[in-house]
Amino acid sequence: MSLLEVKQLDKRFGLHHALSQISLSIEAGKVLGLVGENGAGKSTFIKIITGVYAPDGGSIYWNGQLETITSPRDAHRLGIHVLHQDRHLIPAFSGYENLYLGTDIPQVKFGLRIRWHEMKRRAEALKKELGMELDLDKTAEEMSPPERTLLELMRVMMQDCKLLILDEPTASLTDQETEILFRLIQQLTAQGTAILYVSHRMEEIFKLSDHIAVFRNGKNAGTLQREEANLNKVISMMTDTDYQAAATHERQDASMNPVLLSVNQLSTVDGRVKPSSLQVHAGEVVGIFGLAGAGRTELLEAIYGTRSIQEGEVVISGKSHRRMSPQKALEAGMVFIPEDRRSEGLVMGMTIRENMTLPRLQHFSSGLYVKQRKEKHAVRQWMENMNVKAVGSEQTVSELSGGNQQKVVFAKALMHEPILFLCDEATQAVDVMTREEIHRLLREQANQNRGVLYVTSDIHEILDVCDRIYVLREGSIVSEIAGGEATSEQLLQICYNR
Amino acid sequence: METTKITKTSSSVQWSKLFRSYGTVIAGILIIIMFSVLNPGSFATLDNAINISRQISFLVIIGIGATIVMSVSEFDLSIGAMASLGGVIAAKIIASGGPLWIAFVVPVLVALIIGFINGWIVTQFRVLSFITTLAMSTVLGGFTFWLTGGATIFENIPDSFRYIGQKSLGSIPMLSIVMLLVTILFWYVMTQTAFGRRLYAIGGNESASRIAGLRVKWNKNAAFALGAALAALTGVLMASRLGSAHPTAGNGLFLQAYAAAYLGMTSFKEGVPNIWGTFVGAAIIGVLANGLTIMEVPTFMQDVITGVIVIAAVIMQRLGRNAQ
Amino acid sequence: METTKITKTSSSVQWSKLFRSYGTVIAGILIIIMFSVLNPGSFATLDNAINISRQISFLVIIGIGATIVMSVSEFDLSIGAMASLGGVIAAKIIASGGPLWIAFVVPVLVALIIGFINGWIVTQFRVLSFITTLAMSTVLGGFTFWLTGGATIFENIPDSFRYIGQKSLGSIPMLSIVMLLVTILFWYVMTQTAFGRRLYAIGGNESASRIAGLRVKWNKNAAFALGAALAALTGVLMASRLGSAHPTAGNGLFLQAYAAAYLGMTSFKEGVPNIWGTFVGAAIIGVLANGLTIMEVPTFMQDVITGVIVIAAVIMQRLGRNAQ
Amino acid sequence: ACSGGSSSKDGAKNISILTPFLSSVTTNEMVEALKKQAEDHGWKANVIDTKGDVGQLASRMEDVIASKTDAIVIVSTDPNQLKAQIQSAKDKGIPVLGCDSGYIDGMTMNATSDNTEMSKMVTTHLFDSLGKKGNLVVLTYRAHPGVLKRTLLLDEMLQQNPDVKKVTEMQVEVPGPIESARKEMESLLLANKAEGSITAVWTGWDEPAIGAAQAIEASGRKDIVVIGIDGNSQAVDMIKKGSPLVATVKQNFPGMAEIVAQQLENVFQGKEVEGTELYAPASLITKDNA
Ligand SMILES: Nc1ncnc2c1ncn2[C@@H]1O[C@H](COP(=O)(O)OP(=O)(O)OP(=O)(O)O)[C@@H](O)[C@H]1O
Ligand SMILES: Nc1ncnc2c1ncn2[C@@H]1O[C@H](COP(=O)(O)OP(=O)(O)OP(=O)(O)O)[C@@H](O)[C@H]1O
Ligand SMILES: O[C@@H]1[C@@H](O)[C@@H](O)CO[C@H]1O
Ligand SMILES: [Mg+2]
Ligand SMILES: [Mg+2]
Repeated sequence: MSLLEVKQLDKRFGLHHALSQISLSIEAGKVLGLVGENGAGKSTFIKIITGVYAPDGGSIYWNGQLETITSPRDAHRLGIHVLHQDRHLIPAFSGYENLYLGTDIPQVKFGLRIRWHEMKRRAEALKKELGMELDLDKTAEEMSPPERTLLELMRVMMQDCKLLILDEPTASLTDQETEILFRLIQQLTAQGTAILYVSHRMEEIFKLSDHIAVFRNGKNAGTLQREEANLNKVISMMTDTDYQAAATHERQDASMNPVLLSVNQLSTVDGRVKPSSLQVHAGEVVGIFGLAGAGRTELLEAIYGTRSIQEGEVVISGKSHRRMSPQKALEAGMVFIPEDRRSEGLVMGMTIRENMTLPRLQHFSSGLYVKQRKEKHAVRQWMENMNVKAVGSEQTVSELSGGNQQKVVFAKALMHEPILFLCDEATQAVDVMTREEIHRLLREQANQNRGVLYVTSDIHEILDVCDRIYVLREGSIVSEIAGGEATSEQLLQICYNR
Repeated sequence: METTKITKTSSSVQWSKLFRSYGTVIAGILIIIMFSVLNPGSFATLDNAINISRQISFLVIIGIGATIVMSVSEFDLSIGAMASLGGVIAAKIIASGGPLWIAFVVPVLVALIIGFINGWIVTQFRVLSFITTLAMSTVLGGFTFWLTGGATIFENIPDSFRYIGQKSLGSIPMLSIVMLLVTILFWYVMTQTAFGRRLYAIGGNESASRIAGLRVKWNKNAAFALGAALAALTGVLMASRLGSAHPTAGNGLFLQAYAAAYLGMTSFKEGVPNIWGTFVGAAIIGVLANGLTIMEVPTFMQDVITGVIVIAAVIMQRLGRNAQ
Repeated sequence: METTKITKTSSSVQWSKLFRSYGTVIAGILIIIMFSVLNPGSFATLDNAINISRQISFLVIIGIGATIVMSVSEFDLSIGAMASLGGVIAAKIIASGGPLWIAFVVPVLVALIIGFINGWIVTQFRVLSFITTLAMSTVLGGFTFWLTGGATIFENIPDSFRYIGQKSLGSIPMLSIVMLLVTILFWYVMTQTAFGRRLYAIGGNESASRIAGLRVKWNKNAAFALGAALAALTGVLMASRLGSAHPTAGNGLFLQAYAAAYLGMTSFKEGVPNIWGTFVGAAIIGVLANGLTIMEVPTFMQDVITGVIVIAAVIMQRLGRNAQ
Repeated sequence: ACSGGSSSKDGAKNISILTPFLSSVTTNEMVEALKKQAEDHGWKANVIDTKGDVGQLASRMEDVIASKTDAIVIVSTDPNQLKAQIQSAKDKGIPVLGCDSGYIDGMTMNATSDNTEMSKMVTTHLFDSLGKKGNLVVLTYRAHPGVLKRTLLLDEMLQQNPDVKKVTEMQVEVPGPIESARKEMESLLLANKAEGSITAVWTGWDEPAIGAAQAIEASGRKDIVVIGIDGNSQAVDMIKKGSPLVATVKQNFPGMAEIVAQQLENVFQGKEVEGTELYAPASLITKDNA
């Protein structure tokens, strides 16, 4: 008997079928990988079996019993816990308080008082057991995206879990943290916990899964045994076309080209970035690598002007700036794709069109009014280019799947026709095909004598994509290597200062 | 490539969508029908329609001011005090023999400056607008009091000043015309211009807007300035209508303005403050007051009924949504 | 989730941290010092301290009610009307010969129910609390008017009813004692119990709380009920103090309660509504009114000065923050 | 004990004038008169307004008691709402006088126009001019104690004159009484279009009377008269010009202020007051004497 079995699950949003006739089963002690294009319905499926959304049809069996799960509480009661694609934390609460949200918080009799010391003691013990490093005194809003993921993971580990669902847990994790996660998954399955693992990183899927389910357009396109699965086959099922992995690209030697961006001895007021220098030539894709917390995000923010600069300068196309601002950056042709798309990338309540054209509104405006037809036309073009799956340009971005939101962020940047791209985890949450598409697009941009500064936690991606890589450690640039020659061991050695 | 195609079907979905977008409008129409049936001779007349349109003009205009500030996700609680001050300044100018246009322009300019100061404090020091504008409201109240000594200004107000407030163009009151012009103008500004789009973007996500290169502070300050200017204009129009300016005349409008704006947020663009929504909100409030008075319902019952109907109207709209 | 930027420590940072956490408290202390220097004989006396502590008791208690509702990120704009109604119910009961404890318990129970209804409408239909409670406020006002016919109730109020409002324990007014008890109780509930933390969690991120398995609706309803109950208690205490109940007695408290709560949000836990913060906020408002009256500053100047000082206080706190 | 103590350095007496209704035209007039009286007597006057909030008024009264003012004058305030404070002022030897307020135990005295009397004056005038029959709209604000007394008198007279029918009674919004009364009247006129369906409007004070008269004038109806109470100058002006507003009662506000000042002088000199409830006579104003 399966631990969880769903039959003929249906979910509509308005007139749009997000899921139709999904049937699937999950076995105790096994890992089921779940893959599919952006917008295929993976997150929606998870939200239904965890009581966040109500299904429009179908049934759910738990240990063979018919169950209706109408709220996350119901799911918890059964032992279903989940790490959603987006973080769900209380910004102003400390790590400890977030950890105990919705779980049995230690209290004195009658719930008259919380036992704070006991609460901390237990949390610290768990942290040690899991081998995590995380300052739980920090509030959630002070934590970086990967730290928040770890925190939610810890929260899940506090529960008695029969089924653990992970929706793209590694989207912004570095190898280090990913290792912790994989170890935990092994421990859990050994204890008989079932795992539903959603990811766009195929190597993870192949490494972890016992079975692989493939969603296509809200339908279950089939389930494979690990042994019978391979990349081309899975992707062909996802897209319903024959798929061949793209060949790795040609690398550029652009050292002779003019310098587009030169960062000279830049440091930030908050000390997160120590005096650092780097260059991006026209035609180059330059990577910045470092461990979590090395300050990559902060460096990009300082260059773009959203983090106050202490000293140093940013030179774009020969023009020096000592104080940067997003306006100046955009004027100079530099765009920024932020790491946290929900809070910094998108206005969630606005439409795809309104989001995409926001930085370039004057371009679509006659002075007196915005030419909406022109806007729509341009936006549709880019939605097609980026393969954004949506009802249309007038759909609100909050209704899009995670990956499609990321595509909108990317399209917004491209639409500005920039000469310089600052990308912070730009391919997080996007599916394999789109990821390749983004890489291809960036390379194309580079080939047109533009420049890219590329931050990613995925060591393979950075080695794959970049012509040159700077390594950042504790806020300083400690090394520079050519992309073609570097290996992952080499990079990590520099990071760990071995 | 492929944008998912949707099939138009399922009439229940259509209905609920209608309710979701126009629930409050429908509620308003139902209220009108109700009064018309109960009171055909007095309520459902052209005269009364004109009457209502004039009565709601102040609320609509100040409500639009509130809406603009709400579009950047801020509050201006000083609009009531600003309206009072606006009326007093205008009356002072006109009573001391100043020209008509000065009496209209000066209060609005003063308001632009005060609104800008509100915005500046909020954006520069990142102080919550709630407390800033509440404090500003106290300051303005004191200032108005100082100007008037607490007394109503009604002496030496020439007829010319009362023109806009009391006269009609044909059978349409000037006030109704001004109200419509203001509504259409700001509907246009908020939905058709880049400026309006930017305000909404800032209201939706300030840091994403900053990263998109918008000048967040500047735009917010402008929203506060516009909101205050419309409040002052309301005050001037009230003074023109009454032929006198009372130092607390506008204060009572403040909560109603937000009631209209919040009612409006349930119309058209759900959850988003919007100009026509505010218009509908103000109209519902105005129609209720008018209809219940015409039916000679005692004041306390009017209060109870108004409260209950407003709650029913917003619930109705939500039911449309939840039916999805 | 908004990412705020951080920094390392240094001594200037220590100072700014002090300001950030206690900026408003420091402002309050400065205000007290200022009045004491200007007016040692009347302001800086034990008598006056006691006097102030009694005067702010209403504002503190109703402000705490507002704070509890704000902790779940909602608003209750009906607290003023609720206070008026509470006082009127109590006075009616006592004037018609009902026992003392009934006169205290019934208004609070009625308020719990009304607050719960507010919460239920907001959570069940997901209507904005702003419009719901504004409408409820209208309903309550009508109801109060109906109960009183608009008149103040002052006949047949026995001395026993005035005890809490007018007597002291030693030299400490009973009202001040009640205020302190309420403050400590709700500080404890909000910060030391799981219930309080759940309210803050819901206010901090509702959907995260739901996903974590909290009973969001139930907890929110409870917050509305508690807020209304404290408002009614305030009304009863006011009636006890004045020995009479006026049908609009509490209305004026409503905006002040939010002013106190918002001022309080700049103290202790920045940006978070919190009980001691509200206490400090109410104290600042109370001290300003008392000190300026004692100094015989004309009313309009009082308004201007109060507004300016409140703005200055919050800016000061923010400067502490921005110095980082 | 007589005057409690710390007069200001130059020896002048400090008197505190408290009211919640300074923005009301008449109250304002009275306070101005009081200030003038104080000046004439060589006292320092300090005016405190709490914008309609009686709870606040109690607090401010405590403040001036704490700062040992020499006397307190409460203007347009029901003293029943200040019982505790009046008592504590008495305990501290600070005299509390009322101006258009009311008298209760513990106070020194109150000077007022007799609200019931005034209402009787103008209501009788109205009823007589209507021939004791007609249809009456009532615009009032029962939450104001003085206005309440006037309205209660009207209730009584309506009972005695069954041919005067009350069409409806509306409460006017405060603040903003003129605009509110005007709106209500506009709607009521539309609801009662037939000639004679409304013959008169009785208002609790002049501000709603002004609003109602403006609405009637704008509608072009000639058959409706309005009466007010207060005799505020805008109203008197309208009566003079022949608007629908035909009568009001002029309260003698300077007179009240004068009485209060006189009695206070007596108190300061250690003499008895001439009475606890003293009236400044009010006079009916119509087109003939406006
Ligand atoms: N709240 C919503 N309202 C309307 N449509 C929605 C909503 N949530 C999801 N959808 C739609 O449902 C479909 C499935 O979305 P879902 O988030 O499940 O995709 P996903 O497989 O998780 O994609 P991704 O890999 O990008 O995270 C998408 O087309 C999306 O636009
Ligand atoms: N707002 C913040 N407040 C306090 N600390 C922060 C904040 N943001 C980030 N940090 C800290 O800074 C460190 C690095 O942040 P961040 O993750 O942005 O750096 P990064 O090099 O870009 O790494 P990654 O991209 O992997 O997240 C984290 O260890 C975290 O402790
Ligand atoms: O006494 C006056 C009344 O006559 C009326 O004007 C209302 O306000 C009071 O202060
Ligand atoms: Mg997803
Ligand atoms: Mg980062």
